[in-house]
Amino acid sequence: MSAATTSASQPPTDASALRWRLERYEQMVLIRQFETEAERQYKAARIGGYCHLSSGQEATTVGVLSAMRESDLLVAGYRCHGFALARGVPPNAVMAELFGRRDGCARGRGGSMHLLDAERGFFGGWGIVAGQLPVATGLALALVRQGRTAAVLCELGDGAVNMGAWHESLNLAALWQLPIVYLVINNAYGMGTSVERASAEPNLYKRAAAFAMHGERVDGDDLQAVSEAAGRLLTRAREQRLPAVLETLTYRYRGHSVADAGLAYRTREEISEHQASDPLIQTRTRLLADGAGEHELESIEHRALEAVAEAVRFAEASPQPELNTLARGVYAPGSSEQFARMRPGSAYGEERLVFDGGLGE
Amino acid sequence: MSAATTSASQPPTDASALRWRLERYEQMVLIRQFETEAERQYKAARIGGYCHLSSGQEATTVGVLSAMRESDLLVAGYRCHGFALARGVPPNAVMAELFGRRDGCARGRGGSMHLLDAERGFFGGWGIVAGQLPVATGLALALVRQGRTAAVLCELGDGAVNMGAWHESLNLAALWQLPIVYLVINNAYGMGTSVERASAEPNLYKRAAAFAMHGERVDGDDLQAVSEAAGRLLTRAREQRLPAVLETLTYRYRGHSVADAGLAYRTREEISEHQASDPLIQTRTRLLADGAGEHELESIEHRALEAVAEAVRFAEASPQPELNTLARGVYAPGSSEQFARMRPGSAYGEERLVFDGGLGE
Amino acid sequence: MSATVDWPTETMTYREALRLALREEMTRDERVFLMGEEVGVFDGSYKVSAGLLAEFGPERVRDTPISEEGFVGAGVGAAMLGERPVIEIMTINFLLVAMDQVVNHAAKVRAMFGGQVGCPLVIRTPNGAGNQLTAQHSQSFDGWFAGTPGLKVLAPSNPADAKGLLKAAIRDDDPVLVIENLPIYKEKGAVSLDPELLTPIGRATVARSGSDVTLVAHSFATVRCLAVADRLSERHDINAEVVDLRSLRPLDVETVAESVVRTNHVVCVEEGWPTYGVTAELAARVQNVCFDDLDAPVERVGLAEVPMPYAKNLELAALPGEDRIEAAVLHTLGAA
Amino acid sequence: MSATVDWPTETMTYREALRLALREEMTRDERVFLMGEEVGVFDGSYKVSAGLLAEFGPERVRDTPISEEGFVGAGVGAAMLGERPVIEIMTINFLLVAMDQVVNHAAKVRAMFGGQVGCPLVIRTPNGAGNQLTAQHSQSFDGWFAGTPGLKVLAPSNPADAKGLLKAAIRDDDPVLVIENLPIYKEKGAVSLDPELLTPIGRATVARSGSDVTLVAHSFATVRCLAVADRLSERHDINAEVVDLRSLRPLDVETVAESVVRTNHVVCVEEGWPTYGVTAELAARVQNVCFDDLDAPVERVGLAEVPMPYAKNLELAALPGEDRIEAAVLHTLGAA
Ligand SMILES: Cc1ncc(C[n+]2csc(CCOP(=O)(O)OP(=O)(O)O)c2C)c(N)n1
Ligand SMILES: Cc1ncc(C[n+]2csc(CCOP(=O)(O)OP(=O)(O)O)c2C)c(N)n1
Ligand SMILES: [Mg+2]
Ligand SMILES: [Mg+2]
Repeated sequence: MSAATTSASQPPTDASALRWRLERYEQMVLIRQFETEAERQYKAARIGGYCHLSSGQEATTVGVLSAMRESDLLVAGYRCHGFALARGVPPNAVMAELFGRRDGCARGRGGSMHLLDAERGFFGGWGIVAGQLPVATGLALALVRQGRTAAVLCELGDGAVNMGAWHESLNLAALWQLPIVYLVINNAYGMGTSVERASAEPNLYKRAAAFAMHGERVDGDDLQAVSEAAGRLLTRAREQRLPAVLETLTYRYRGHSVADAGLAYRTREEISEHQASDPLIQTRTRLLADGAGEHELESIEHRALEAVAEAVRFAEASPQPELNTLARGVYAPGSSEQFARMRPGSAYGEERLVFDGGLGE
Repeated sequence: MSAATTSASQPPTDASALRWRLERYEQMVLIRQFETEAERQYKAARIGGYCHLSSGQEATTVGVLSAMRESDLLVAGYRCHGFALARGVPPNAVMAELFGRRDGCARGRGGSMHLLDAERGFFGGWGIVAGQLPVATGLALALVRQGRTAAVLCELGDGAVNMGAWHESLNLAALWQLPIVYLVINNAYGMGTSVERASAEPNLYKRAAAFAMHGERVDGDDLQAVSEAAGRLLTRAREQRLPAVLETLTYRYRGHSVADAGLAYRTREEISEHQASDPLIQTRTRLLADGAGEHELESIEHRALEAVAEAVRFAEASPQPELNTLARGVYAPGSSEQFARMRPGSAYGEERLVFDGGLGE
Repeated sequence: MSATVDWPTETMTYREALRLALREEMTRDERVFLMGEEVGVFDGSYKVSAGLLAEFGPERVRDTPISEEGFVGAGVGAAMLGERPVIEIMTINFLLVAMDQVVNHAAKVRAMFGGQVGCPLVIRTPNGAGNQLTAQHSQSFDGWFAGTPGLKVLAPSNPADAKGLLKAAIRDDDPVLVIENLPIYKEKGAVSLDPELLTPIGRATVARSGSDVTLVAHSFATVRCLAVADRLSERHDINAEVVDLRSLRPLDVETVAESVVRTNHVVCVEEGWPTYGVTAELAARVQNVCFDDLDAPVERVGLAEVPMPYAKNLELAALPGEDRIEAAVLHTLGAA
Repeated sequence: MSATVDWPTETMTYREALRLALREEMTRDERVFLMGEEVGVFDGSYKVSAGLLAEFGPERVRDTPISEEGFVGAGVGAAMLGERPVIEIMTINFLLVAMDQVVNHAAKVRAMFGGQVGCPLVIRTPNGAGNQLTAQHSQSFDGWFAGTPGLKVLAPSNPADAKGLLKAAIRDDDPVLVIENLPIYKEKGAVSLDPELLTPIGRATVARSGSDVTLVAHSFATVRCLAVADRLSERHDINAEVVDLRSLRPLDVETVAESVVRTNHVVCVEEGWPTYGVTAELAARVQNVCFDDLDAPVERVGLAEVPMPYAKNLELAALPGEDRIEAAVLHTLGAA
């Protein structure tokens, strides 16, 4: 789990700092390249369903992940490619999932919105706005019950803060003192609706006060700032069981999903303004200023491109799931026995499709 | 509509003040006597279902209603006998509803939790915790669409503020600037759960800030204080379309419902402490001090007792709904025609029970 | 839907027919207004309401935050005061977060208070699967709502009924769920421009008449059945009748029975899970009312009983495709 | 449920049997914990968890705020990490506000992520009506959950199965909804004290054997059917067999079919609305698998299709009472 293991919960400040930042830069570039390729593959009809890209949000994704420990748990919404990659899920497994293949990190069952890697502590990849909040809150409760000194990082968008699930989850987390940080990625829009048109209190981090919970906001395009804030809040959560809200201000370059041109509700000017302070460029410029070599950066960028190209090759080579596995994994192993007497009179074709293939095997 | 019509939106401060307060006192006594009688009738098995009494909360109920105009709309939860009475629904119609009779204010269909009187602007009477909030918010939206200068008063309990429906409703009301005041009756418990064990922010009125909405708290046992605050917030809502939260601190004397002894989660001492500052006694004492005569007060109390006794007589005399009306009112008039082709093959007895009696007639 | 003499028909998509219904009713009745996520500035996530914000303004085409429970409930309240809210839920899957307002509030208003207040609310939402939208976004809960007294549930399968049923729903005095369908949005058909032409609620229609077997369906399953019917006549010289339910509540059992009495064989098809689904109710009623007319058991075809997998090949296998419907027909006729 | 030699049985109420199951499983497995409104200090709104807070402490008997969506979802998350949450929902009516977490999260976890993570969650909640609880509090959505792939749904009708099925649910590795019932809580019966005795999931049982007609039911409807069966033998010399489903998903169709093959007549009864309900699925399957064995159509009896009215006389008329069940039996036998 390269990403998570090599990262301390705080960006070191001594000599190793540059190396640490270069590693983060590589993750950011990898995510950007991956998203760009995903869009290309989607348009080539090799990826289907809803496909949400995070281009422009890399500093938030990588900054937060850089502050997580291997023992911490990650939960995200449907815009989750970057989180999976930053958590160390191999690009091959992510791309294979987008292709709906057997070697995908969700065995081809989940697709773009439902990535998961339990070994790496990444618990999805969820598609219902704010639906992941109660689940993530429960993961934090389990950490406490199991006496683990770890925290949950739960990502959500600016639009999700208007769902009732946000209110109920944060109240439970604060009331029960659960080790969880709710990361609100404020990318200015929920589909075509701006934050101001959706939230009566547009300073989203302030809503934490309704639960006597700490909330703060950072520049989501500033890698160091995000990493520092996330580190502080995650440590607080782990060690003092104090939940918090971290709002990061960033911007989504592409449409809501690949199907959305993303121009009906914002101007090209607005987009290019934000691209002027592109987190990748910001980070690159600082790295150069702080002594990183142009060559070094170029080789990093080249490695990222290579990794993405390799991921596409891998995904193409991976076989489709076998048809007789359609119902596998719907229930736990051994469940076929429980369903043995359900066959008669069921809908036509059901036996072959569901029962013969095995439900829990 | 005696109650609502005769009440100004502010308690007058001149000579008529005493008369105004005597009227309010009469409503408070009526509610207390009504609840006491309802419990007696419940134990005599003449009332069934869930029956929630509001004894102890009279100053809040009457104080808020005294500030409402006839054109304002009232929405409440299931603990609604007092609200119906204070709004001017005749005790006869309320008691008949509790008895499940034809002359009940909901035709014997709703019972204790689902009182309603559309003519008087009382829109229920709802049983799902916080479920009435989105509905009340929609009533406020309709007032705006219809260009009416009126507001909605929506009652809820301290336990209801932890439901997602609270969050979504208040955000919509603030975002759309709807004329509504959310009255949070903080009676210290939601069933057996104290406010501190349920809400991470126990100062419930502060939660309005999550929507950049005004919130405040008053002593719910002080008739004048409640009336003043409600009057101010309702005027603000009517004239400036500014929603608000009004939290009133009061106490429930009886169990959560008649079925609950109400002692598993609180002590007898705690109850008697609160009864020491009984809103009825408080109001009575002040009235005497301000020149009301003992005789006058006694005759008021006697009138209330008489009204309740008469309500019981009326309810007993009112006939049960006819069996062939079982399905009436399930759909709008004329719907029988739409359902005409649904009869064949339906469950046994369905025709007689549902179709023959008429669905919408 | 009976054609009219005075008004011409025009070929348009299901999506355009729905939009036309909305425009006509909003023009006719000031009380009608739209509410939902992205219905305005974004022109609707599936573009049904495209252009209506420009035409009617933000008060009548109201964008909402992501708060289904909140704004569905707001629709209930507004309807109780005589407004005619038409709410769009992006897909039926998201009604799960608003279930309480639909089932325990909208459906209860009229009866629970003794018939004193109505709730003329319309909720429009597409069901269905087919574009690898995966487990959380590929469902059809049609039967759950159709099994709720107090609600009316409609499910048009073509542009003409899409317009006629949505208009009937908006004019109806009860809460009506209009189930649209993702794959059909782009389908074209002839639609009458008569602003007064409604498709009657509670009336199924024979979409294709035949004599050998009756296929009963609603929504996209009707489209599948019509294709299968052609296939059956071409490949097997089987003449299938297709009954399009159009309404799930009220359910028009008579039209189904009249057909089965003639064909003696019936296959019920739905886009959702058949176990405890819409086809269960159909089978239950048909066997009861046509007991002596059936030459073979009522057969059902529906979505394989699994959360929808993402992989294209698995999704195709799970869907009630034409092959599975055809096989079911051959099976029931073979068993005759 | 097969009796054991070593362990004695004890007569206790359905409520006590559920409590015993909880106590035994909490003692056996540290991962098991209770969560819900009023389960602790208040001893449970229907007293099922009475005394457990005192015995196991607040970490294992966790009172929650009124936030069903929140704590049901918290149960899903805790279960994903290997805990064994047992959640109490006061009545099934309140599951409407948590529908999204049950149907679109708990039921999806395992399949949607390729079988990598499980969700061993138990949700206990009573269904049913009968105490004038009125429209919003008298419902039974049993079929909705039973129609959701990924969930398992159990519905015990007596104390012995209440204990055996709840224990089986807690030990099961999938999300299980255990539907209890308000009127049955106080019913008494013999319950084995064997802590290892489970009632098998997916197995119906013949609660009363007979030869003339088969009554199929679950939950409280089974209690009604047993009473009607006695009545039928006394008054009409009709020997009715009663099949208690116990599991709605998996559904044991074989046991039902084996009975119908012998009796050739069947009446399916449920406490909820029959249209699009549990009895619809039963009728659909029975007519299919027993087509040649049926001497009369499958009959159904259920709650009148209206939001439950408050008035006692109307509520009694709406419920699937013994008179209506008896009449349905006489009707189906008369039609033989
Ligand atoms: C309950 C629910 N309602 C609606 C949707 C459709 N939907 C998917 S993403 C989205 C916008 C979410 O915006 P935001 O929370 O800001 O996240 P972002 O897409 O910007 O990352 C909507 C409305 C959904 N998935 N779930
Ligand atoms: C969604 C939902 N969950 C649970 C219940 C059961 N219930 C009815 S009243 C109540 C307590 C509400 O307390 P509070 O809001 O403080 O109001 P109070 O009873 O004190 O007036 C509960 C849990 C319900 N009716 N609806
Ligand atoms: Mg956003
Ligand atoms: Mg309270």
